[in-house]
Amino acid sequence: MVRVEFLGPIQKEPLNIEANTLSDVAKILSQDEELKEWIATSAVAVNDMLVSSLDIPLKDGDKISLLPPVCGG
Amino acid sequence: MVRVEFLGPIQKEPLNIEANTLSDVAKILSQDEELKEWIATSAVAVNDMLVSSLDIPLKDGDKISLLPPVCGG
Amino acid sequence: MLELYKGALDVPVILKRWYEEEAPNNYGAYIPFVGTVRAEDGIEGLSFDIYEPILQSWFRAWEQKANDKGAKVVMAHSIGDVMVHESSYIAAVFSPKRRVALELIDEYVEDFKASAPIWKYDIIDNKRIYAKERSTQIKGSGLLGGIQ
Amino acid sequence: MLELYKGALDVPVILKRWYEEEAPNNYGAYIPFVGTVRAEDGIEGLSFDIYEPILQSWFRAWEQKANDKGAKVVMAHSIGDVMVHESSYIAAVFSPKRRVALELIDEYVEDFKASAPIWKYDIIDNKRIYAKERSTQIKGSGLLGGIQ
Repeated sequence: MVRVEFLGPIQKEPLNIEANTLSDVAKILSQDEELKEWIATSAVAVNDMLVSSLDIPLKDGDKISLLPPVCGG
Repeated sequence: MVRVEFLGPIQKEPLNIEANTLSDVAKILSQDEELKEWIATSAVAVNDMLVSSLDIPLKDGDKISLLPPVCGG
Repeated sequence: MLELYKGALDVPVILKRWYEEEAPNNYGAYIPFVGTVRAEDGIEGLSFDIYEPILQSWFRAWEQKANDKGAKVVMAHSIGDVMVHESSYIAAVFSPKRRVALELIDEYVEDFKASAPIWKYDIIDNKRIYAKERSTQIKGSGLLGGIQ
Repeated sequence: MLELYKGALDVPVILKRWYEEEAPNNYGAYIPFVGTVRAEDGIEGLSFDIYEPILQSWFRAWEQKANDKGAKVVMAHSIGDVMVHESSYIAAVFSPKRRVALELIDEYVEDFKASAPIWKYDIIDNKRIYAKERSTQIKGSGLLGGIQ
């Protein structure tokens, strides 16, 4: 079981899902029509580290965060 | 009669000299051995405007300033 | 030093404290960048969400980068609402050398804009509207959509 | 606004006053550059001579240049002695836009260093020694020596 959190303007409660890799997470999230645009434009962090590959192995309790486009300052 | 002022570290009192152009000023100042290095490294202003040509005509009462290398801040 | 404040920043107080803290440390150049909310497009103000864990690691990487050049970076940012003509952001560089300071403040502010996990909302009629058009995708975005 | 002070600058007070003066003017970015005297080569401090008429015209040209970009420049500088870890120089830019501000502060500070009619002396054993090696010839120097 991993936990998926949606940051900033993505108004969605965290999800707890079964996933062994980020590819699994991608498949599950892509079934949610509302998330389509956010998935296409968001960066992804695993346990608060930004990642750039779908092959990251996940373990029980990992936290996945979606970071939509930013604008600080 | 024009007045020549020496700015910053050039420790020299102002001079009043007869000169019709900056070339005349250059000739007169170059006779002063002490000024040789300052002349080679200083910028020149006529009536507080920096100039880049020796052909500037001078009139009675003009002020010529020598500005040695600068370092503000 | 990364400082987060609820609401607008007290800019003079922060600039003074940072200046005085670093005064004995022999830095020749201190360059703060102060960001202030502009009155435009009829907004009443801006509002900010911050994801602190990733902001902290972004900031630690910049501390290291500055340190490698003998310099130091600091930052203050608002959380929540900041009204027009109030300030929400100060990023500052201290460096022994002028060129290092001028180059670092530029890179530091630009990377902040491109990468720091902060989301901005316009406040209009007391409602928060995500500033989508002014926002930038973090490098690597779209990973889960297979579009990158 | 070009401000000249006898001795060291009161940096927090100046930064605060400038910030508050421009707060209503809808500038999004405020970047001051603060120059502080470093303890090095055994100096007790630095001392400055300024030739004000040409500094004023240099500054007016920069006011015009900033104005053409919708921005504003200000400056404060010390005359006379400034001890180590005290500050002698603040140059600041206000601009609606971040990129304009970051580019302008760099050019403005560099042109100041290359062109402003200010002479620097090291203070060692209470004596003023012209900082010749760190000084820069103003563009067009050597005119009277025919070497340019």
